[in-house]
Amino acid sequence: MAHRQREISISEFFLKNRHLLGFDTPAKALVTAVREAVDNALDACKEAGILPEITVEVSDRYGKSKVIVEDNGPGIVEDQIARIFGKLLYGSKFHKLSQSRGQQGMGISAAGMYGQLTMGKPLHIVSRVKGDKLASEMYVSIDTGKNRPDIHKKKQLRWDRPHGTRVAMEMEGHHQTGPHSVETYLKQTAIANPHLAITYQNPKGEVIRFNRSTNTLPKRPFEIKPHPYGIELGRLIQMLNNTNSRTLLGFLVDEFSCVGKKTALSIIALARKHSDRELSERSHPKHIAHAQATALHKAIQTTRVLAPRTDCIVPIGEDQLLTGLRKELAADFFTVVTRPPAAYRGNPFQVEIALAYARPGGGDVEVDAGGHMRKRATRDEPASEHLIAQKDEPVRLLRFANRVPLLYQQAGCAIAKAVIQTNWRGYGLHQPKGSLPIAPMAILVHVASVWVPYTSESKEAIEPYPEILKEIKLGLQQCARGLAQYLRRETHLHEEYDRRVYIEKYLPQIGIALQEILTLSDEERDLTIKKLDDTLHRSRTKRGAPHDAERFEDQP
Amino acid sequence: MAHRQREISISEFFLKNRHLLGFDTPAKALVTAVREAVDNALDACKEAGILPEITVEVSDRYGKSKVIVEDNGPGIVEDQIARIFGKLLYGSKFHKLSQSRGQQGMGISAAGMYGQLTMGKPLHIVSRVKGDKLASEMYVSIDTGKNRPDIHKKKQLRWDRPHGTRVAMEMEGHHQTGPHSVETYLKQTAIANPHLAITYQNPKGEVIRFNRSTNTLPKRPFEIKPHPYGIELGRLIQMLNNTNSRTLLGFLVDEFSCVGKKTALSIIALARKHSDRELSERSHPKHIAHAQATALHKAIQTTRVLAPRTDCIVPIGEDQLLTGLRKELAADFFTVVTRPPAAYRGNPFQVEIALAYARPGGGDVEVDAGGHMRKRATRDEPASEHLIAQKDEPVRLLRFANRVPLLYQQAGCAIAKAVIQTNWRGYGLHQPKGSLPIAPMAILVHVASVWVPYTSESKEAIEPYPEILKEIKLGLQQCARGLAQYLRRETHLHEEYDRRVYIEKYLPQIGIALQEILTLSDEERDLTIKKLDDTLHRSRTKRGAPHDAERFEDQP
Amino acid sequence: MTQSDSKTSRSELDQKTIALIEQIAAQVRANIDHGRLPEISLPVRSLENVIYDLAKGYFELGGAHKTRTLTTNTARSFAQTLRMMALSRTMVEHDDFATKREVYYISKNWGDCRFDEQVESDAVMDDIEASASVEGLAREQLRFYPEAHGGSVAGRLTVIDRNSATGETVEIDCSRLGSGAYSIPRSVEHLWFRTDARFILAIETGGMFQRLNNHRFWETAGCIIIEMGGVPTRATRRFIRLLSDNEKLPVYCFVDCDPYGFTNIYRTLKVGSGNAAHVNRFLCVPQARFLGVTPQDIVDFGLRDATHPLSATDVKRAEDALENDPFVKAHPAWIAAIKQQLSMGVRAEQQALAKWGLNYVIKEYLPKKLSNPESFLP
Amino acid sequence: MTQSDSKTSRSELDQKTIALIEQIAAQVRANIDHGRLPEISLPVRSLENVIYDLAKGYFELGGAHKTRTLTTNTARSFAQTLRMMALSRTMVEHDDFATKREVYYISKNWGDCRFDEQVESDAVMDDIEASASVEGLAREQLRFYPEAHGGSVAGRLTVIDRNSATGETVEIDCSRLGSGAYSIPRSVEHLWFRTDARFILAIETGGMFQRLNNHRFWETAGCIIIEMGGVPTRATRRFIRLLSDNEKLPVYCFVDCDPYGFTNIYRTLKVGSGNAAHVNRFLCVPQARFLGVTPQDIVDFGLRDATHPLSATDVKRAEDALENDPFVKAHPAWIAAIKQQLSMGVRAEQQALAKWGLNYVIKEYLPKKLSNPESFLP
Repeated sequence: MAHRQREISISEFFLKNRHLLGFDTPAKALVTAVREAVDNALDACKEAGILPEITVEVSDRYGKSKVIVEDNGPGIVEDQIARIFGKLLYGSKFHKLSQSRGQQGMGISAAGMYGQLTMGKPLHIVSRVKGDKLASEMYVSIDTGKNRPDIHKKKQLRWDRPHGTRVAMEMEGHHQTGPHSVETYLKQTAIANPHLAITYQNPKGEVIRFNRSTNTLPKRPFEIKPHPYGIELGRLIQMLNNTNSRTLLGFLVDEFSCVGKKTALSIIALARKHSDRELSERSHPKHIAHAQATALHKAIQTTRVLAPRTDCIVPIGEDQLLTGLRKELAADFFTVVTRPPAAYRGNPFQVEIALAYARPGGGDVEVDAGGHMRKRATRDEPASEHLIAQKDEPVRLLRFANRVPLLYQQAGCAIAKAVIQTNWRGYGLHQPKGSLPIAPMAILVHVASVWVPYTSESKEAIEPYPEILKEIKLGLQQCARGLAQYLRRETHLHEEYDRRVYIEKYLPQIGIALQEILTLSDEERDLTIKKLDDTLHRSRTKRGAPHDAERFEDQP
Repeated sequence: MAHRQREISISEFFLKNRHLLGFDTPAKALVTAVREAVDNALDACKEAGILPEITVEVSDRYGKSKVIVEDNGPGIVEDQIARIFGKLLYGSKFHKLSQSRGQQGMGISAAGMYGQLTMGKPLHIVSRVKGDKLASEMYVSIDTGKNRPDIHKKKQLRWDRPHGTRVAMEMEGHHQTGPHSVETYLKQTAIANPHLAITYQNPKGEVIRFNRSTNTLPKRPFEIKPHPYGIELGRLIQMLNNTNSRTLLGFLVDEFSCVGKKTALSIIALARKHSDRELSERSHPKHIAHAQATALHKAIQTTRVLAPRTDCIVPIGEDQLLTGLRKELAADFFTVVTRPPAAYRGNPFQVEIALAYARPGGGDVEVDAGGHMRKRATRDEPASEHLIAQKDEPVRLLRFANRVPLLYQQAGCAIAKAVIQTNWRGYGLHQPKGSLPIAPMAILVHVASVWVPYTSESKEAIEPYPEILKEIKLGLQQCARGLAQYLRRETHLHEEYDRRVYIEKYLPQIGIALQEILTLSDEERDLTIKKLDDTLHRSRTKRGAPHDAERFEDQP
Repeated sequence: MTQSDSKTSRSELDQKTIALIEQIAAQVRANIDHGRLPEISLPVRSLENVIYDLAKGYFELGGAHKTRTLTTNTARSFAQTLRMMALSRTMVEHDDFATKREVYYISKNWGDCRFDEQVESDAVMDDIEASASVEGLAREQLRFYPEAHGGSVAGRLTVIDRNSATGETVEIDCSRLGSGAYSIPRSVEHLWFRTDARFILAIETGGMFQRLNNHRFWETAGCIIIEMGGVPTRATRRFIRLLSDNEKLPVYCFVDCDPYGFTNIYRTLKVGSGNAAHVNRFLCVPQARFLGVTPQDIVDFGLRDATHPLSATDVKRAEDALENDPFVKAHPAWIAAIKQQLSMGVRAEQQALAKWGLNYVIKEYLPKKLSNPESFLP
Repeated sequence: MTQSDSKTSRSELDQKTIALIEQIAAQVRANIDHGRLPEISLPVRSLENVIYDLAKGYFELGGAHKTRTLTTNTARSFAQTLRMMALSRTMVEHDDFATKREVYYISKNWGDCRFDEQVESDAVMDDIEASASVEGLAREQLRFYPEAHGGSVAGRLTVIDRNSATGETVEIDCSRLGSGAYSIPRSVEHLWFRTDARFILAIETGGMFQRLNNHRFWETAGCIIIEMGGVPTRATRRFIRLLSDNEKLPVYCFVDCDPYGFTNIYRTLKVGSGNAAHVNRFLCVPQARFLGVTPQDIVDFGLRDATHPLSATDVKRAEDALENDPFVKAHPAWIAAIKQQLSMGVRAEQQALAKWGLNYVIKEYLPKKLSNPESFLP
């Protein structure tokens, strides 16, 4: 049997397992392809500090779809084009710890591979680097047996854009509307990226424009070293073997973030206690034996180290998020929170939560200066049909990872789990056991991280690591407290309003009874009732007036 | 930015994404590791035609686990050992279409990589090839940066086994009991592999033995070519480019299964009609242009081709499955069906279904020759606690792919979906909307295929392709019909029993009434009632005697 | 027919009753002796077998019979039917009686065929009654008495009963009972009457009865007032029927103006109910007329602001009556009245008259209505 | 007290009633005029404020009052209370009356304070009654009559009523009503009696009453029989109380042998109920004694095989009585009887006696029991 053992190309592997990359069905494949191209465009603009302006064009003729995505990014130098679009696991983002959309060097090439598989057509790329006179045009496919690009045609041409990239793919696809549509994906992308402008032309030829709500680029995240907390023993040994540092002290300071000289020395001192063999700050990393490495690993976990650096992650920010939400969702109450950064397995991450609650039937109660109340008019049905739940539906989740909307596999996602595990009943919402709460509400959760742990390469859901769950839940609770306050206030106002209307109904009846029993004149009756009304009004405006029914007294 | 683009090693990729391979938590990692090793052992024995005898030993000390799996397989030649255990995507099974447990050349190396990451320890392998005087011993780890094996120690030694392989791994693990335990996994493996004998020593030192129930090896599956139905255009173009055939006719006959000369000629004739360019049986495959390939693709899909060859798949078989189930499950009713083979995307597969129903409280009704009935005594609570549901629980699913039990991710699996989509109410079971049916029952589903489409590399669930769903549902319906018949018969017997007991109560009362009205003597009364009893008994034994209440007649 | 006639015919009826029961039992025994499953044939009591006899003016059982053969499903009721017949026979023999509830309790000593709920024993009793009614035998012949006594009676009526011990005649003057009243017994077959009243006024509510009695309305109006208390009990219906038949008195009904009052209370009194068609021939009062409150009264007496909107049930009941009720369909005046009520969309209680004062009903409403009985609804 | 005394005192009581209502209304108006939220003080009717008075032998209201201040939650019932007081005042003035149901309907003209359910109007009426009872005023003074008339009466009794038109005396001889009976009116305050009976027999079921009446049991036993029909209505209770008080007759109760018979029917008649403690002083009959059926009767009369097992509700009711009922706890004989029943585990209906023949009750059971009234349970 031995002679038949053979190496397997990564492209072959994923070709056979293309559902792993999000190309399960024609409908999903179409959205995935758009998503990969838009992600790449946004990442490229971010790196180059350009305000992104993206055009997306989708056509669909009897299951043969064409996707064109064009950006105003920095462009790609010609000899990189083929490898970026024609080779899996090739990219700039995998080996560094820095927040970015793409990270595995897989997406756009996989989209190309899918097109190639279903339609037999290569990718068509045009790209112009800023300052170059001409643009490069190329047709690229993947040689899956060898996982390397096949260049079909290549030429230089004039292009009216000063810089940018345009990729066109043909594939078996199916355009659909609703919560899993290209349009919903783009709308959510616009919410999470207020600096982005998108022009979208759908298969019917309609053009939809998402404008930017800010001209400020998000801060650029810094690249970082791993944080020592949560690093596994095996990875530590590997790092010791691969480092260029020649002393243990240097290794600890250089290869980790948040480890200064003082911290490193404490770690080494502690490790020495656990270790049966010599260990000092000058030990050569490559000569550290397994038992010593174990001691070192233990020492790291029990030494106090600063929290992860936060400048490696750039959250959307509470103000921007609110602006984006208000722009796209019609709701009565918004609340947003950006949590402080945290870490899982040494990877910093940061969570942002927002709630948008649309009071059913609208109609908040307003109190005027004179103490009179009136109901506000009913709001029109919001246009954001797929983003906010109806009154009796489970809340809608808007999930984002590094500003990228996640549309599929909600059930398995850390975000859904955290929402389900949060006790919303405590905040006044209805929540069936083990389910999402029921409310006319959208919950937006954004997880930003230097390395988002997706549950699969198709990047549709976030693995529910305990640290991530915990942070999301804390953020949800924070927002939920605001919501509960809002709901209580609203309920209180409505009750107060109803009470006032209620009591006034009965005053004339009291008048009639008194008149009958005491044979009053109509004037006497009206005077008495007017007095009673005044008295009631006075007692009502006092806080803590008893709403309560009856007092009991013992009269011996 | 271009200079930072870099190639990513597959090992690095999966090291970072190890949850994709089933190593999310220590508990799951332990079961996954055992599974990968046992799968490898079983596949090796199968290929060599050896009756497998496997020993599994698990120890667990404060989260440091050790797993030892030893088989009586053919052994591995020394220079293959390192690559098999120390390189991802290396194996014998990926490039052929043939039913086997492992298929991606990933599992055991991934287990090793996980051990290495969490404990820093290499794998320890001993293997002896049949006929060799000595065994080879080796310590292997993976160089993840380059995805190649690192051999730490290597020597030849005496070993008391004539042939076989032993692998020992240390890892962060957590041993647990219940439905996701090593023991449950092994028990299910024994059900699906009646020719297998397992000895399992758990962390408490207890030894559990699963005996084989047959000495016959399963038939060896044949390797096949792809079936033309369901082949995608892109793959067809790729095959045209890669073939050694020099004519289109030869290509079609050689590269596909079930395509003879006659079928090939019909395909070509049809394709010629669709194509605007020349196309003949002698066209050279490598010179076929895109448009022609499209025509060819269309022609293939519309030509009548034989169903996939079935000898490439070896089902467990109805008899063997029944034997295995009866051995491990205490139930009152079993039914099993092996469906005929089918294909998805050109890959043949075959589905087997079994139901085991344990009548709650036991107690079937028996009818003796004289027509008298009695209730059978109640059965003891079955020992198979984790394999069969209690009365008010959802049924338990026993999911298998190529005889390998699937323990995790049930919700996303084609098997669970098919069971949920089947209308069990039509067969007399209770089924909440969108859920598994509620019954004291186990449903076993085995999907055998030359290529099982898992939803992830950790091989925990089967992708719900429509063709697979359909086959499972057809099998479930077939079994369910048997179950419904059984349940009806049982219900009928119980009712009949109750009816007999019931009617006999009222005879004395009829006697008393007649006596009072007609002033009968006690003897006359008793005689009349005895006669009535006889008459009733006679009419009861006639089939179709009216149970029905009252006849209505119109008397004008 | 004189009182002594009645005595004779009563003992003949008893013979007939016993013969009927014995004949059914003998048939059952003969079946058994011939090795056949025994059967009892009973009139079908369900609505399909109920006919509205326009000439007689009430609902009657049709000719359909059901055959209760002894099988699993019927064993219990089969045995119960026979045991209850045996009980009836015994009571006829000893001139005793049992109320429906007593029968239910007596069955508790019947071992496995004891009734678990009184509705069960009532149903079996109805079956036997239906059989008897086909032979012209009233329920009282079987000695099954209703649980409920009749309503209260007051007014210009003397009821002639007898002292059951001495046989001596007893006379009860219903105009000399003060604020109290005569309570109708459970069986009224043996009663005779003397009266100078001009009509009988059957009143829906106890409160209205008390009001009319306290104010001795019957004295000035020259009538007999009878409290129905909602849908009248069997004893009340039979009492009114006998009194009206024997003394040739018209019967005027004074009930609420709502579909329930029309189609349940009034219609039950007058033509009986489909559910108990087998006893209607003895119970219903075809000569009854509807005095009020009518929908037109709401207009004529200015009650509009003392009405309540029709409920969905009211509307459904009214529409159902228009569509399916043979009694209503036979009387255009009722069709018009119900349609009028539907178009007005309101109903009025008898109490609505209280809006003009608690005794407006005595001083204005009833005198005005009674001045023109031809206007009463049929 | 003679009849003319009664007439005088009745008009005094009316003055007192009107004064009470006016005083409450005036107080409310005074509150308002002083700019305070008006209040009405009412006796607390809940069980915490009910006391079992061992000496008097019945449940009475304690001294606790609740103050109904006008707030959101009370606005509706506050207005309703006042309007119902106004209604009562008007009726007293015009010597008219309204049943509870009539009051409910009258309220339909009260606009927003109309009652939606009769239970609501009954509760407000109870509040007002409780206030009046504290002043010694019975409910009839307020002119609220119960909806249900009283039970039927037969036997050696002449009821003396008056012709409400002429004021002339009317006598009703309850021994001359044949198989019928005298129906107790809703208000009995004005009745007088003449009798040579030796005791009153209060009977639980209508069926048993009819049996004893048809067989003229009262004639030979020298008694008055009264049908309670389950838990006796207010009119029945007041009638028995007045009759027993005025004629110094013992009252014997003949009810089922089960915890419901003991603690609901008999106990309500004798000591009243905690839920209506405010009217017990007028309604209950402390002189009543329990003739049977007793648990010991089951043994003495061989009824064992005509019994039924105690239901869980029965057992709970019995245990509850032993633990919480002050009446039971004050009487060792009752404690013993209930414990005996619990240990026997069975209950018996009055009808159980029918096992020895339908009329065993008349020929054997009652004569034997009545020969020894000292043995009756207290």
